[in-house]
Amino acid sequence: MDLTYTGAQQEFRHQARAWLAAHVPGDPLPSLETAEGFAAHRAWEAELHAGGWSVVSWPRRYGGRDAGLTEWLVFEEEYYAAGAPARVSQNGIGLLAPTLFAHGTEEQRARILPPMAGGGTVWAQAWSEPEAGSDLAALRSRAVRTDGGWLLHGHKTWSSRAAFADRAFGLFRTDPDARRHRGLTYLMFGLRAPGVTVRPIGRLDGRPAFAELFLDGVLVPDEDVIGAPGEGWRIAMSATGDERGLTLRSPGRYLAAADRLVRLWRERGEDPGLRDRVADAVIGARAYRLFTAAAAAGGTAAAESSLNKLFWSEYDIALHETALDLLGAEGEFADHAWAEGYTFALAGPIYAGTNEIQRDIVAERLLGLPKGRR
Amino acid sequence: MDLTYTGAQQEFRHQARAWLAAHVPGDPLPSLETAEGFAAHRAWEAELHAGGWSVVSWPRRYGGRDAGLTEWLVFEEEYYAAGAPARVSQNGIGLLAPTLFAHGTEEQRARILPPMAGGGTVWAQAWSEPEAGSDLAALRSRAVRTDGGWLLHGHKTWSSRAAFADRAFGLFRTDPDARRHRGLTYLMFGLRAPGVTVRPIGRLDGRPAFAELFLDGVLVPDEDVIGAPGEGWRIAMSATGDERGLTLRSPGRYLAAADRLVRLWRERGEDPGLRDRVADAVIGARAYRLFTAAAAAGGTAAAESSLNKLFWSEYDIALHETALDLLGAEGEFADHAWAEGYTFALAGPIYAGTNEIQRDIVAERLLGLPKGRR
Amino acid sequence: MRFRLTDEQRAFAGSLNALLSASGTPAAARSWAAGDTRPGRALWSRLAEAGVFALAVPEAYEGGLGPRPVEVAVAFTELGRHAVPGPVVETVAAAALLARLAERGLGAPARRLLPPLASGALTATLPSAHGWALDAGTADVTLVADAAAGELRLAPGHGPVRTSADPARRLARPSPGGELLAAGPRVAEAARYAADWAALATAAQSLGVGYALLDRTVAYVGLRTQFGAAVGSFQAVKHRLADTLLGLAFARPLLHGAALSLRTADIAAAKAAAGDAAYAAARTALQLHGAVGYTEELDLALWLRKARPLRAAWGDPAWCRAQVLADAG
Amino acid sequence: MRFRLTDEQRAFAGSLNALLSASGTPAAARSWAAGDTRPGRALWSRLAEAGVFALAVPEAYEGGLGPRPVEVAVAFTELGRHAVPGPVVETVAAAALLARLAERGLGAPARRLLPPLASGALTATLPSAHGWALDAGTADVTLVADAAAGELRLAPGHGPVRTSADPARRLARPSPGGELLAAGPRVAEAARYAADWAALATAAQSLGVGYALLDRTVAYVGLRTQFGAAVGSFQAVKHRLADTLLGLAFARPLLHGAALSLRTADIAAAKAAAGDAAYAAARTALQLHGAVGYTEELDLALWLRKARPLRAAWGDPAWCRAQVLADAG
Repeated sequence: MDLTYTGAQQEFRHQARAWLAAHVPGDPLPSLETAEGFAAHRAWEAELHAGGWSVVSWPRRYGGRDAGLTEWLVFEEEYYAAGAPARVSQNGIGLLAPTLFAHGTEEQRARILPPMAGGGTVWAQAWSEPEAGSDLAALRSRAVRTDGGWLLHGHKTWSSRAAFADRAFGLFRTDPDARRHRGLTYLMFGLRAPGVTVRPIGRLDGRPAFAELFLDGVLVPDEDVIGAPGEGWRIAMSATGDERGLTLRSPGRYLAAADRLVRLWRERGEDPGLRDRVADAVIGARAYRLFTAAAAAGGTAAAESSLNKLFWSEYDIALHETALDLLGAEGEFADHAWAEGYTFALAGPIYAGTNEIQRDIVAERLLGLPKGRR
Repeated sequence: MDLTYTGAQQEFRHQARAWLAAHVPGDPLPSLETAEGFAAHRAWEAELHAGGWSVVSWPRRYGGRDAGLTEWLVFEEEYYAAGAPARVSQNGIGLLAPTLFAHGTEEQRARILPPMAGGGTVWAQAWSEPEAGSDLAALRSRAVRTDGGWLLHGHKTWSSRAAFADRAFGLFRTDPDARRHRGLTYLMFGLRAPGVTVRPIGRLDGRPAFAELFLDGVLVPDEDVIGAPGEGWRIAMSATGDERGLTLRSPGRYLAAADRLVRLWRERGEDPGLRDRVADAVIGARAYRLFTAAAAAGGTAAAESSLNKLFWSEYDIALHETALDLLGAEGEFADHAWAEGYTFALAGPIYAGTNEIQRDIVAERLLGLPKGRR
Repeated sequence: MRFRLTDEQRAFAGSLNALLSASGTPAAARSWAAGDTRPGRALWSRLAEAGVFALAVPEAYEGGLGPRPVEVAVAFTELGRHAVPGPVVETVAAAALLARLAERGLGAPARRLLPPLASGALTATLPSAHGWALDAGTADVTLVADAAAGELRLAPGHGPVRTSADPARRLARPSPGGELLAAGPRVAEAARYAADWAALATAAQSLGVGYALLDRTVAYVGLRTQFGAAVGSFQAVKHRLADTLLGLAFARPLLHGAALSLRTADIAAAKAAAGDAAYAAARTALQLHGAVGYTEELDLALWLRKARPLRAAWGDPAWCRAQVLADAG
Repeated sequence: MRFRLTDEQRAFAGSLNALLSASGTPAAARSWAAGDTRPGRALWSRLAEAGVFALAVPEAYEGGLGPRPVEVAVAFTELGRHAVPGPVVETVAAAALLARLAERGLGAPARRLLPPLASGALTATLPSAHGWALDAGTADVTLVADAAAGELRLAPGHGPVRTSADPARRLARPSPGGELLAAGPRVAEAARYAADWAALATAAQSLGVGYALLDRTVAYVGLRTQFGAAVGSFQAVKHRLADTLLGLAFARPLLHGAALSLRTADIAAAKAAAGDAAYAAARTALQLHGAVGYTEELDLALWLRKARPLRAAWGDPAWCRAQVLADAG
């Protein structure tokens, strides 16, 4: 059992650090939930890609460095420690790409991954529907067979990034007679294709962090179906396993955030009344890093990714609440550096499977408790 | 709306304070969960009764002062502020007596209440059974009709005080054909009567705070049945309503405990890391006093007593945890003044209806949420 | 001792509730956030007619009904329940400040300003300890008490306006200088007294915000179904809502007790409890609404965004608890 | 980097688990609490044979297998899981202290005491910062490091014995004086090093206690029915147990990371997390067992009563967090 890095891994860390030090913008970019900020973040993705740091864990032929999980974790630590911008390509890189690696065709990977890596195509997710939130199997939007493809009809919502993104992926009902999990198909479609209406939705701070999608006969060619028709649920479940796992929230993000919190606490005179909560932020970031390292070394059971998701989502809120409490009455200013992070953190226990569902999963699959009626 | 006391109430407070100052033992009595301590507490009840302070809210003819609820609350504040002993007669005064006032006969009241008030008869409760804890309607112990009375058979457990008490009260199944709530009868019986075996049970600190009762043909004369046979559930529910309400935990107890906690915090150098938790103990005691005062002024709905029980039981544990944290490694000593209080507090969320049940009640009866499967 | 609201006080709460339900209050709050204060000022006039701004104005002044701190607690609970925008707390605190100065012999500013404050003709604000004043950009007058100099002034303007996480709250620092209203050592004491009234009214607002969040969430989970059942029938959901009610139900008597005593420590205890209970209600409301609660589109957002700023305003949790301990034991 | 226990380490944990399961450990703990240490000493010999007390003894000494802090963490998790009584933590810390002094040139006490400590022939204790030493009444040797005087002594006796909330823990203050084992400025540093080992082993015990409580409670609620259903099928029960696992699952890697680095701040972080997680497990276990959990009769009580004392021993939560912050940023 060890926590040491190889010489090559240390060299990789130094390379990443040096590149980031030279390239990370001195001033924070505008929020990526604005048109201006989205464009700036897209440009940053291109710069990152040009440096070879956009998708370090991918094969070289798609723009990556063939880096292992440990290297990826190292890169993420350096990325957040450098104060680098949020990743506008997160939905694509974290959710769609693993699905394509597992279930896509070589043609799809060669066509889709390179522009994803360079920010040329930014992806939105299109999972939820108004009546299917936690209960994803209740989806109603449908894809109807047509010549050489499918026509999409229906209504998706909470589509992250969709206000400004280029394309989206999600599940559609292709067999109207099959119930619940069955008869769903995993598809990709363009957000500016004929028949798509995107209605941005403002989140609590008013920024259009997601959108509703109204789909009226949107054509999806067969080449944009992932896996076999009717296999969507199985494919998506492996993707949502990833969504709850390592790739959604890297430890580097929280190590850097805990460092910022300690600095804030010091700057504000080390209020001893908040000492334990600041220490818990440090302890929690370390715990998350080590939990992740253990998962990386041992392989993660799907239900363990529920523990992971519960941890980071509640940790993130607690950390930001502590920061806002340190700021006192000044903590209410919307333009404060901690305010956007707080708003972002608040969504954590809701999306990617609510924390209520995650606790049910932990209790039933890891502890073996009887399935209740919920 | 006011919080002022009448001149008579203030005079009552001063009388109580003066009597307590003159009579409360200088050294704490031994724990009432020991034979020696039980005897000492019984003697204290007699002294309290001789002074006329044992049951201030009862009618004078049974040993009380006809005091109103406000006076009773005043007395309790003075009682705990004076550091007076725990009340070994609590089960009788708090649970059985209200039942007798509501459902007993005048003969029963005249026979039972005076020795209860003076500590001559100390009462234990005999509600739970091994398979009927939170689910009290699952009781199995039975009373079989005999000439002029009933014969008890069965097995009761978690009978508080029963290791040393004189008599007990509880519910027994008198109609074997009636299911669940129906066919239960409210009875009283002697703990040293033929057919009773008392097996004391040590609680976590080893003290026999409760006992199992094995009942094998114990004779209960008709005069010791409260209300009509078969009416036991209805009668007991009104008593458990009281148990969760004002009379189980008076605010005076927590006001005094919060004061002791603040003194401990000051003595230990006012650790600012525990400042907020000490303040919350002060705030909570005040909140509980005022909530009680509002309930006293407005009448309490039965479901509101669930809020009350949730509050004091969790407050009491939080307060003692804060005290033990203030003591650091010394907090583990079993003979420390805070240790017994902590052990006692730990039972709070379990007995008198678990806090899980109380939350179900609050959600369903106060908030009107749908009854689930639990 | 009769620690319950009188029939008159209950009727007053009920009439404010009815008035605000009928007055398009959420729309007024959204307009206020967008920079259009006209619907909010119209609402202000109706609240003034109902007597809300006269409660801190002594009866000796034209239009005055006060001082009536219990009625302030009752009224501001309703203002919180309906997310009324504007410097409502600050206007009441300004009246308390002026009335206190007058009691101490400095009556001129009170004679000039209390009648129009009571009638609703004038809105007022004043900065709290961190120097920012709510709605300094739109209030008619901004009072600035300089405790060190012993001066009360009418600020001549204000600095840049900043928006709060609650977009209906805009804050600015008053400009220095301006007309001198009063001078002397009593200014500092009157400012502390005004801060107590502000904290009391803010605690009441928090409580109302918490109850609004609870009520809306209970209604939502009763209707929303997932996995074939009402979300409100899941035990974890029920227990979380029960805990939310528990927090609010024990903050409420603290608020009323503080209004009766007007002691700083009692007000601080009420504010700590109400602020925490309302914030917990917001966390619960957001989680149990799920994604739809995370948007600005539901009116729910009006309360969700208000809970945390109110918890910090006019005495944050740490300050409140320090006051409680300074007074305890 | 391969941050997982090796197969050998897992096998070691498994063999200790089997040994302790087969050795009547709960009965030994009850005897120890009642003052009869013989079953506990017999268990001690078996643990020594398995190598537990040799892990902090350097290989250079007869019987030594160490220093192996990761194996200490692994072993003490199992000792906690089985509620092993006696000064197990203190014996390992005493070995660390003596080994450290020897590394710094003061080797005589190590040569004399380390071999019998490793073999299990000798049990040892030493006081923590508050001056009380676990089992000073029954341990074979009590080491007292006086940091100010720079002296390490063998205590000649002890004061009155006090019982902990965990009756298997009895504490006493060592008597002053006694044989001088070592002197010089290195004593203080070695004592700090020993306290780190003690904190690490205590954190591991806590973690094991927490897992034992969780496992027993999961088993109980699967069998116990109320209202016609297994208690473990109620969502509130399931969620509380999920949270208990969450706390333990994130404390475990902190423990292993601290064993690898042996840095004071890392050990403190692990101890804070493991102590809190185990205490939360105890609260959960008690609540979900209900009244039967509140008795001393179920073996559950062995763990319930241990969680809080271990959380406070060798660095209470506040101290641990202060160490973390002193090192952070």
